Amino acid sequence: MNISAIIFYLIAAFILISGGLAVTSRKIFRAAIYLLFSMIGVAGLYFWMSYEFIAAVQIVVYVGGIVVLIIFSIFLTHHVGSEMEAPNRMRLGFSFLAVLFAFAFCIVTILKNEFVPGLAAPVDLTVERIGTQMLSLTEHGYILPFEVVSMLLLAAMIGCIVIALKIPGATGSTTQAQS
Amino acid sequence: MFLVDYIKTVYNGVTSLLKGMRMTGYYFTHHKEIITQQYPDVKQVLPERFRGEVVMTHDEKNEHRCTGCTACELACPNATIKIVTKFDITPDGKKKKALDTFVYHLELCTMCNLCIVACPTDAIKMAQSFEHSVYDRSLLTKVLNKPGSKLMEGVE
Amino acid sequence: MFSLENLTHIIDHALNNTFNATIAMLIEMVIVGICAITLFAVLGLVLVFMERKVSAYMQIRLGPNRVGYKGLAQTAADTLKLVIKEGFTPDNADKFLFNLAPFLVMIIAMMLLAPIAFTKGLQMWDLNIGVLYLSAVSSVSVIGILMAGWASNNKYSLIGAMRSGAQIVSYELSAGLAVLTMIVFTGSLQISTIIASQQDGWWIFKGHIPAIISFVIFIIAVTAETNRAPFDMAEAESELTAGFHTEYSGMRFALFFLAEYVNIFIVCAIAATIYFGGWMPFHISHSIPFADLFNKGMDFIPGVLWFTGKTFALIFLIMWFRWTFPRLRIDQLLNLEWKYLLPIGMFNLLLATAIAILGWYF
Amino acid sequence: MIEEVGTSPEGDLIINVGPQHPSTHGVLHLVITLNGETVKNCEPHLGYIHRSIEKMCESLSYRQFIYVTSRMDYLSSHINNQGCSLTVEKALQIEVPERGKVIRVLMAELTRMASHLLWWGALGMDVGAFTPFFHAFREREVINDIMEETCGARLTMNYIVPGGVMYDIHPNFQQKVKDFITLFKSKIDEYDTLVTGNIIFQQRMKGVGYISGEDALSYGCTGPVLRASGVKCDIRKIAPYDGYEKVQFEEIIETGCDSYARYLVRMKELKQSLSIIEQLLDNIPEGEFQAKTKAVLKLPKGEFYSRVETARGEFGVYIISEGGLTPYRIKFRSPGFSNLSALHHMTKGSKLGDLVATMGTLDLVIPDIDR
Repeated sequence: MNISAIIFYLIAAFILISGGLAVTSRKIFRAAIYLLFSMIGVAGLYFWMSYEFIAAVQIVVYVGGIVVLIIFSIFLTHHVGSEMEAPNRMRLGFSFLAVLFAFAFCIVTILKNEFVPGLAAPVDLTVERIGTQMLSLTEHGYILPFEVVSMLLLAAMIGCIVIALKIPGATGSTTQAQS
Repeated sequence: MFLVDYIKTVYNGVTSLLKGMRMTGYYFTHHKEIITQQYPDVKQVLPERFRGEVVMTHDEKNEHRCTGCTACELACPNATIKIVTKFDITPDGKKKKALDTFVYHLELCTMCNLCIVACPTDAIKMAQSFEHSVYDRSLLTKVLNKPGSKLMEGVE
Repeated sequence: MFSLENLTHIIDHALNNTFNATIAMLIEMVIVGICAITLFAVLGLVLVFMERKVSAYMQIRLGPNRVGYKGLAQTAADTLKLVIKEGFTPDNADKFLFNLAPFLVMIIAMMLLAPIAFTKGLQMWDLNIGVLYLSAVSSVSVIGILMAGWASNNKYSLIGAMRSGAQIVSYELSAGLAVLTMIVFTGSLQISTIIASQQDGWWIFKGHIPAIISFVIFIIAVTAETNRAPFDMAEAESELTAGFHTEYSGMRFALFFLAEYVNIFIVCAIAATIYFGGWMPFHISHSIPFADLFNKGMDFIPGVLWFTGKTFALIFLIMWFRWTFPRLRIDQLLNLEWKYLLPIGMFNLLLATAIAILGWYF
Repeated sequence: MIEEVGTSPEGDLIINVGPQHPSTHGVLHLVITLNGETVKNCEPHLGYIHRSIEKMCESLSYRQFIYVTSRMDYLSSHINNQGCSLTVEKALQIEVPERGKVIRVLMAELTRMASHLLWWGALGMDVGAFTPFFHAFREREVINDIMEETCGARLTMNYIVPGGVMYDIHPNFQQKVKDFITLFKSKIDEYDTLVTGNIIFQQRMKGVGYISGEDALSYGCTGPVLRASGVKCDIRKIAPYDGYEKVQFEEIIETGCDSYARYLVRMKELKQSLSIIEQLLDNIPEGEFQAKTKAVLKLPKGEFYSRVETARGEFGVYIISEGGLTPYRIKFRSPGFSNLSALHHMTKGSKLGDLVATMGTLDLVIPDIDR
C-alpha cells in the first residue's frame, strides 16, 4: 500500500466516522458540525484527486451554504444544550433496513462495475473548460440542464420573495419578514 | 426621481464618510496634537489649590499653629479628623488645653476642604501630593503634628 | 528580476535527491506548515501592534511605548499574558465545540494563507482556482463563529453568532461579485496568472471605472466579512459586551483575536493581488514613451516589498474605517448590502463584461 | 430567578443588560425581552449603588451636606452644589454678592460644557465610534484643569457654599477660560465632521427613541430630553437663579422628539453655554465673593425648595427643617431618574442597537438615578 492509498483511506475513514457521528449524536448542533466535517472530508478527497474546482464548489455549496443554513434553522428552533429524545425501536429498525439496502446496492454496483485502469493522470480541468462545457451547445454541452437548473433556482427565489413579502394591510405575522 | 435620489444618497453618504476620514487622517499624520501625559516620567505640576491631603504646617522651629480647638473635627462630614488634646501648664501655673495628637484618616477623607475653611488659626492646609497608594491600609491613618512639636508663640 | 523560485527549486531538488519522493513531499509539507504557523503568529503580532498604534494616533494618543523599543514588544507581552492566563469554560457549555471553535477559526485562517503570492515563486500553493478557493474556504470561517456563539451557552454570544452569520453570508455575495468583475478582465482564477496579467499596469488603472467601483465594493464587503467596525455586529461591544467570544479567555481568545487579524491580512492581500498587482511593481504600458526604462527602474524594488506595501496600505485603510466610523445597526447593515452593494455590484459586473467584450480597457 | 428562566412564556429571549455592561454607563441593570433583534420590553432595575445619600444628609449639617451632593450627578457637581446652596440661602434669606453669583454661573456653565462633552464622547462609544471619546476628553481636560486651579479638584469640587463660593477665582482663571474658548471654537467644527454629519451616525439616531412632548411630560422628563420633544422647560429661563436673567442666551428647542433631536439640543447647548461664559467672563463685578454668614447655619422651621437646571435637567432640592442643626428630611429630585423611566416607552419595538443609542442620548449618570 503506497502513501497515496493511505491518505485516501484516512480521508475516507474521516468521512465515514464523522458521518456516523452525525446520525448518532444526540445533540443536534453537534450533529450538524459532524455533518460539516463529513462534507469537508469529501472536499478533501476531491482535493486529493486534484479536482480543485469541484472541491471548491463542494465547500461553497455544502459547507458554506447548506450546513450554515442547517445551523441557522437549529438556532431558530432549539435551545442551547438540549438533547433530542431517543428514537423509538420501530424507526430505528426501519432506518437500519434502509441503510442496509443502500449499502448493499452500493456494494453490488461497485463490484459489478469494471473499473478501467490506466487513467492515472487527472484530466486537466481548467475553469475555462468547465465554463465553456457548461454553456456549449455541442454534443457534450450542458446548456440544457444548466438552464433547467437556473429556472428551478429562479422559481425558488421568486417563491422566497413571495413568502417574505409583506402584504400591505395584512396584520399578524409581519415580524421577521425582512432579510 | 428615484434614480437621482438613489445616487444622491450614495454620494452624500460617501462624502460625509470621507470628511470624517480626512479628519482622523489629519490627526494620524499630525503628532503634535497628541495629548497623552506620560505620567510617571513627566510629573505634572499641580496648582497650589489642589487638594491632595490635609497636612499641618510646621515652621523651622518645629512649631505648629494648632490650638486643638476641634473646629475642623466638627466641620468634617466623615469623621476624618480626630483630635486628642492634653492640658499644658502655662508658665503662670494655669492649665491650658493644647494639642496632643492630630489623627487624620486619609482613607475616609473626601478632600472637601471644609476643615481648612473652618480652621481659625490656619494650622492645616491642603497638600498637593496625590500618590497615596500604600500596601497596608493602616498606613493611611496619619498623625499630622510632628513629634516634639509645640504651639507657635502668639497663636490663640 | 530577483526571484525566490531558484531557492525553492534548490530545496526541492536537494530533498528529492536525499529521500524518496513521498518522504520528500512530506518534509516539504512540514516545512510549509511551519512557515504558515510562523507567518500566522508574526502577522498577528505585527497587525495587533499596528492597530494599536494607528488607533492611538487617530485618537491623539501615543499608544503602547513602554515594552521594548517604542513599545514594539507590547503585543508579544500581551500574547504571553494571554497564554499563561486560565482558559475558562462556562458551565453547561458544549465543551467539545467550545474548545474546537477557536482552533477551527485559526485553521481556516491558516488555510487561506496558502494561495497568497508573496513574491514571484514564494507561494505555498498556486492552484488553478486560487480566487475561488479563497472565497470557498473563507465561507467556512462563519461556522467557527456560529460554533463559538452557540457552544458558549450565553445569550450575548448567541445573538452575536446569529448576527455574524447573517452578515457574513450576505456580504460574501458582494465580495464574490466584486472579485468576479475582475475575473472577467483577468480571465483566470489562478493567482499567478492574475498577477502576470498586470505586467503592463495594475487592474485598478487598466480596468478604470468598473475596477474602481468593484474595489470599493470589495473593501466594504470584506470589512464586513472580517467583522470589523463599522460592521462589527458580531462583537458589538456596546450592545453585546463581546459578542461571540464573550466567554473566551486566555489562549482561546487569543486565537480568535489573531485569526481576525490574519483574516484582515488575507482579504487585503487578495485585494492587493487582484486590483494592485500583488508583488508586481508599478509598471506602465509599453505604448508610453520610456516605459521600458521606467519599468526596469521599478523592478529594482523587490516584489516582497511591493506586496507587503500594498497589503499594509489596504490594512491601514480598513483600520482607518474602524477608528473613524460609528457602527451600523443590524438592519441597516443588511440594507446596505441588499439595497446598495449588491445591485451596484451586479450592474458593475455587466458593465465590466461589456467593457471586456468591447476591449475598452487598457 | 430571571437569570434561570432565560426565556419568556412567549418564547422570547430575556437578557440581563448590566449591572456590568459597557453601555449602561455604570451599574444599571436592564432586563430586556428580545424577540430576535427587537426589544419587546425593557425594565430598568435600580439599587446597585444606592448609598442612601438623602438619609446621610439628615445627619450632616447644612454646610456639610452639600459636598455629598457632588457625588450624585458627579458630572454636574457644581450645579448640584449650587442647587443645595440656593435652598439654604433661600431659607436663611442670604443675599449672595454679585461677584459670587457670576462666578457660580461661570462655573455652572463650564460644568455643563464638561458634562455635555463627556456625554458626546460616551455616545460615540455607544454607537461604536471610539475616536470621539478622546477628542471630547481633550477639551474636557482643559475645563478640568481650570476647575482644578480655581476650585482645587477636578470632579467633586465642593466650591459653591451657602453664601457664595469658597474662594475667589484664581488670578489665571479669566485668561485660561479665554484660551479654552479659542480652543473650543477651533475644535467644535470637528465634532460635526466626525460625528454629526456622518451618515451612519445620522441613520443610527434619526427616528430612534421617539417620545412625544406629552409623553415626555407625563414621564416627568426634563432638560434636553424634554426640550428635544418641543417643550420649554429650562429652569434658567422659567425661574432664573443666580443672575441668569441678566445674560442673553437661547433656550434650545427641537421638535424631532427622537435621539437625533436630543443630540442636537445638547450640541447647541454647548454653544449657548459658551456664549454665556463669553458674556460674563470680562464682566465679573468687583467685590465680595461670599456673603457674611454665621459659622453654624440653622435653618428656620419649615419646608424649602429650589431647583436648578443641571446638564441633565431639573434638579430640585427639598429640605424640611425642624429648626435644628441638621435637616429633618431632604429629598432630591434628580433628572436622571425621571428620564430613565421613559426608556421603556422609547425603546419598545426598536432594535437592540437602538436601545443602546437611546440610552446614550438620555445621558444617564447612574449615581444620579440611584442615590
